[in-house]
Amino acid sequence: MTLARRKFDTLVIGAGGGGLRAALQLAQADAKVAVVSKVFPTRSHTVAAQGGINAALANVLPDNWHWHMYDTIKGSDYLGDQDAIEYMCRAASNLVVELEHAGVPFSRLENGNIYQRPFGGQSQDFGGKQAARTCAAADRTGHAILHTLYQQNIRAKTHFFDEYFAIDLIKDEEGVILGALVMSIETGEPLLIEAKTTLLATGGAGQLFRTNTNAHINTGDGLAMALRAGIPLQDMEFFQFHPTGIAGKGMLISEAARGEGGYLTNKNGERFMERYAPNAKDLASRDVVSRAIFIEVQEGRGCGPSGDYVNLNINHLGEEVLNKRLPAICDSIRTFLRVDPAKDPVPIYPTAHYTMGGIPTNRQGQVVVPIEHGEEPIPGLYAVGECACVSVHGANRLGGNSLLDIVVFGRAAGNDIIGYLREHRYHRPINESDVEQAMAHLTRWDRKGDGISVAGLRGELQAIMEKYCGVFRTEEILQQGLEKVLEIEQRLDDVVLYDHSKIFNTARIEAFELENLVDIALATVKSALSRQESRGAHSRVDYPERDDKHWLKHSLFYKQDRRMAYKPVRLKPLTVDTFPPKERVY
Amino acid sequence: MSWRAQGLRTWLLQRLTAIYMALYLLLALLVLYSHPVTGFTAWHDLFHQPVINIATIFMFASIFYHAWVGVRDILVDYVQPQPLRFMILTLVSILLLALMLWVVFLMFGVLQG
Amino acid sequence: MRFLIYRYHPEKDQKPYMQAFELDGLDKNKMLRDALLLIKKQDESFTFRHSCGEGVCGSDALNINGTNGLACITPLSSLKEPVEVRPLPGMPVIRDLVVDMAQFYKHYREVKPYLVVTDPEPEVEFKQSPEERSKLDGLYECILCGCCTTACPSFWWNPEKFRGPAALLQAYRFLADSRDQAHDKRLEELDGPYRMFRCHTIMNCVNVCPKGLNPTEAIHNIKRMMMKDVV
Amino acid sequence: MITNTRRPKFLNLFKIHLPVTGVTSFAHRVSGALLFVSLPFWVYLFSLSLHNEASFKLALGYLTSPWTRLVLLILLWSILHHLFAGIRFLLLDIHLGHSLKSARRSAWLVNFTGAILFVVLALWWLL
Repeated sequence: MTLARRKFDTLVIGAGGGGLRAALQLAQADAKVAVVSKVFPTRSHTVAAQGGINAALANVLPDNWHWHMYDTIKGSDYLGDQDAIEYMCRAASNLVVELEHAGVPFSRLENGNIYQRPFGGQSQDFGGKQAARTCAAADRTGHAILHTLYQQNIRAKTHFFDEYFAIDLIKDEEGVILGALVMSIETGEPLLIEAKTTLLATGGAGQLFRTNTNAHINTGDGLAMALRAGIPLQDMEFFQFHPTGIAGKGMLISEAARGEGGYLTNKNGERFMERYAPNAKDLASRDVVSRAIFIEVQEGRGCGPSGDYVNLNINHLGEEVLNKRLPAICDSIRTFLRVDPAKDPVPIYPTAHYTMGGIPTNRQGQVVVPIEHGEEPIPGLYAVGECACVSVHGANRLGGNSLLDIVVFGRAAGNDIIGYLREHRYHRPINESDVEQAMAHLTRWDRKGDGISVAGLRGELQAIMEKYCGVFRTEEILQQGLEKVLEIEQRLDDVVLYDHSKIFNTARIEAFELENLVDIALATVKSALSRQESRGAHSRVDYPERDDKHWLKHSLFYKQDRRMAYKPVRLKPLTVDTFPPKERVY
Repeated sequence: MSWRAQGLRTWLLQRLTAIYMALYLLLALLVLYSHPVTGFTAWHDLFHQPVINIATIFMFASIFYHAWVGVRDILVDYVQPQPLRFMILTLVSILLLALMLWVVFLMFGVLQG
Repeated sequence: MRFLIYRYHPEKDQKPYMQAFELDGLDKNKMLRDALLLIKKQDESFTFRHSCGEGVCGSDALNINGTNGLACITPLSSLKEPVEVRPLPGMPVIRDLVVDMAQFYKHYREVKPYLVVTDPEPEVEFKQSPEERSKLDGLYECILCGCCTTACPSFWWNPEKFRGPAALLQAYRFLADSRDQAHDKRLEELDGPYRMFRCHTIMNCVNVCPKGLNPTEAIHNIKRMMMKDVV
Repeated sequence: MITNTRRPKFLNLFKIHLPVTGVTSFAHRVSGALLFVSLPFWVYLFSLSLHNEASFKLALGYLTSPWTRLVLLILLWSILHHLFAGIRFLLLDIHLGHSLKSARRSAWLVNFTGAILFVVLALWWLL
C-alpha cells in the first residue's frame, strides 16, 4: 500500500481559536495552509469559553496595558515571561478591535462601544481598585470568537481536513519538522501531510482529571506529539483548577458570574472570600479562590448533606442581568442542577480547567529548546494556545487571558511563519524512516488478543490524577501518584482494541488519546514532584512558601529518561521596567 | 406564471390570493345569509350584478393561481425526477387555464343574459 | 433502562438494524450521553460523536425517541422506554449514529456566513447600540448541530437546493448585523423558488432547536426585508 | 470484509415525531390537494347552477345525493382546515405568534376549531 501524501506550505494541527487565528493570517497572505482537526472546527473547545477576552480598552473604567501587564505578571505569581506578557497586553486592544471588525458580536455599552466586565485579578493603577477589562459577548465569548474565526477562514478559503487525527510529527536528521502523519477518522486511512512549517494548536489536557470543565477531546495530543519528538514540556506542574465548576459534574460556571456581582458563601452563609482576599474578595485570582473553597470544605464549612461544596449566589442580580449577561450559564445550571439561578444558590466546587504548562515557545510562537547557553527554535515547528507555554500565564492564568493568548499568539505565529516561508521556499526531502516510525505507532493498535480496555484505563488514570495531583500536594502524595502513573504506563502495553475496523473507529482514536494522556500525566506528576515550593496553582503543603531564590525558573520535562531541566524566567520586558517579584496578596 | 418564478413574487401572490379568497368567502356568506337564495332566478340575478360578477371571476382566478402554487410546491417536494415534475406541472397548468376560460365565458354569459 | 440503538457498520452490515441494550441501576438524573458512553463501554464498536458534554459544541445531535436533540443535555428522566436512538434523519449514515454532514456544512458556507464590510475600517471598534446588538440575540448562538435542518421536511425532499433552517438562520444573523454591508447581495442570493422559499412554516426546526432558537422567525424576517426592498 | 459505499439514510416517517405545528402544516397541504382535485367538479356545478332552471335543480340534486355527501363532507373539512391554517400562516407571516409556545398553541387551536366546526356543520347539515 502506498501512503497518500499532500503538500502544503503550513500544516496547522487543531482548529480552535489559536489554530484558526494563525490559519487566517496565513490564508490572507496567500500561503497554502491546511488545518487538520479531529472534530469539525466549531466543535473545538474554544467554543466553550464563556466570560470574555481581556484588553485595556478602558470602555468602562480607566485602564491601560501597563496595568493589564502588571496584573498578568502578578497573577502568574511572577513565573510568566515578562517580554511575552508585555507583547500580549500591548497587542490586546488592537486584536480585540480586529475581532470585532471580523464580526464577533460583542455585547455593547449604551454609547455603542464593546461591553467590558470586571474579572478576577484585575486592578487599576498596579494593584489598586478593581478594573473592568474583559470584553464579552454575553457569556458566550469563546463561541462568538471561534465561529467568527471559522467564518473568516471560510472566506479566506483555508483548506480544512475535518475529522482527521494527527498521529506524529515527521522530522529529518537535522531536526527540522516536515509535517505530520495524520489519519482520516472517516476512512481510517493514513495521510502524510508534508509542510514547510507545522503549527501545533491542539489545546489543553483537561481530560487528565476525572472532574474537569474540558471537552472529551481535550487530551493534549499536541503536547504528547511534542514529547515523542524529543521536545520537553514546560511548567507542567501548573494546572489550573477553576473555582466554580458545577459541583460533582464539572461543567464550567464562568468567572463572569462573580464579575457581574455573584459571590460565594459557605454553609454558615458567610462570604468567606473576605477572609482570604480582603480587597479583591470573590474576584481574587483563580488559584486563591480555588484553594479557599477547598479549605472551607476541608474544615467542615461546606454546604449540602455531605458538606462537599460551597454556594455561588447570583440570585440577587435579578432576571434582567442574568438573561442579558449570563444566559448560557443559567441554562447550564437549570439543565444540569435543576436549580433556578434566579432563585436559589448554585452548588459549585473547583474543577480541573486549564493547562498552564505546555510546549515551550517564544513570543513568535516558535517552539524553542534549551541549548548550552539559552535556547534555539526548532526549525519549522510552532505552537500556540493552551498547548503552548509562551509563557504568559506562568503559574496561574487570569480569567479572560486565554482567549487573548490564542488570538495574540495565533496571529504572531502566523506572521512569523509568513517570514519563514519567504526564506524557505522549497519542501525538504522527507525522512522515510521517521514516516515508518509514525506508521508503526499507527499500526500498534492493530494488535489483537485479550487485554485491558481503553476506557477503563483512561478512567483509572483520571482518578489517580485527581487524587494524587489535585489542588493541594505533598511529596508523599505526589510520589505515590508518580508510581501509580508509571504503573499505568506499564499497563498501557496490555491495552488492546476489540474493534479493529477502519471506518469511523472512535475506539482507535481514544486509544491514541489515552497514550497521549499517559505521557502528559507523567510530565505533570513528575514536574509537580520536583518543584519544592508553592507558587500559583502549584500548592505544596510541605513547602507552603514561594521560593524565588531557588524556584523562580521554568521546569522542563523530557520524555526520554524522564529528565527534568530548568531555564530562567525572562524578567526583562521589551520596553518597560521589570516588575520585580513581590508578595502576592489580593 | 413562468416556471422559474421568482421566489418572493410567487410567495407574495399566494398570500394575496389567500386574503382575497378569505374576504370573498366572508362576504359571500354574509350576502347569502342576508339575502337567502330562493331559486334559480335569485341565484342568477345575484351573479348578474357586475360587481359580484367581476369579483367572482377574480375569485376563481385567485383559486386557480393559489392552487397552481400549491401544486407546484407539492411536486417540488414529492416528485423528484425533473421531466416528470415538469410534465405534471404542464398538465396542471393546462387544466387550470381551461377551467379559467370556462369560468370567464360562463360569467360573461351571465352578465349579458 | 432499556435502549434501542440504530446500528450500521459499513464494513459488516448490508443494512442498518436496531440493537437492544439494557443498563441497570442507571441514575436517571444523568444525561443520555452518559448512557451512550456506558453502552460504548459494553460494546466498543458502538460509534457516536460527542465532545463538550454541555451543549455548546453541537457534536452529539441525534434522533431521540423520534425527536432531534443533543444527547448531552437530554436527561434520561425525560425519556420514555425503550429509548430509541437513531442518527439525524435524512443524512447519509457513515456508521451507527454518525452521519455525513457535508451537505449541511455546504449550505452554511453558501450563505456567506461572515461579516462583509466594504467601507474603510475605523481605528477602533464599529459602534453598535445595544438595540442594534440585541437583534443578533437568538441568531449568533447557533452551534451548527444540525438538529433543525435534519428535522425539516422541506430539507428532506430537497437537500441539495433548500438551504435549510440552520443556514438561513445564519444568513439572517448577518442581514441583521448593523455592521454588515452586503445586504442587497445576500437577499438577492436567497430569492428563487428553492433556497429559502421552500420553507412552509412547519416549524419542526423551532420545535427541536436545543438552544431555543427560532429559524422560522429568522426566515420570515428575511422575507420581510425582501418585501421592504421591493416596495 | 464488505464495505458498503452506498450509505443508508434514516428517514422512516413513522419513527420521526411530527410536532403539532407540523401536523397543522401537513394537514394544510393534504386539504389543499383535495380541494385542488375537486376544482373541476365545482366549476362544473357552478356552471350548471347558472344555466337554467332545470340545470340549477340538477346541480342541487348532485349536492344532496348520498355519494356526493361523503365527498362533500371531506371537502368541508378541507375547506375549514385550509382556511383556519391559512389564516394562522398569514398571521405568522405578519409576525404574530412566532414563539414556539404560541405557535404550538395556535396550531392546536386551528386543528381543534377546524375539527369541531366540521362536526357541528356536518351534523347540522345531515340532520
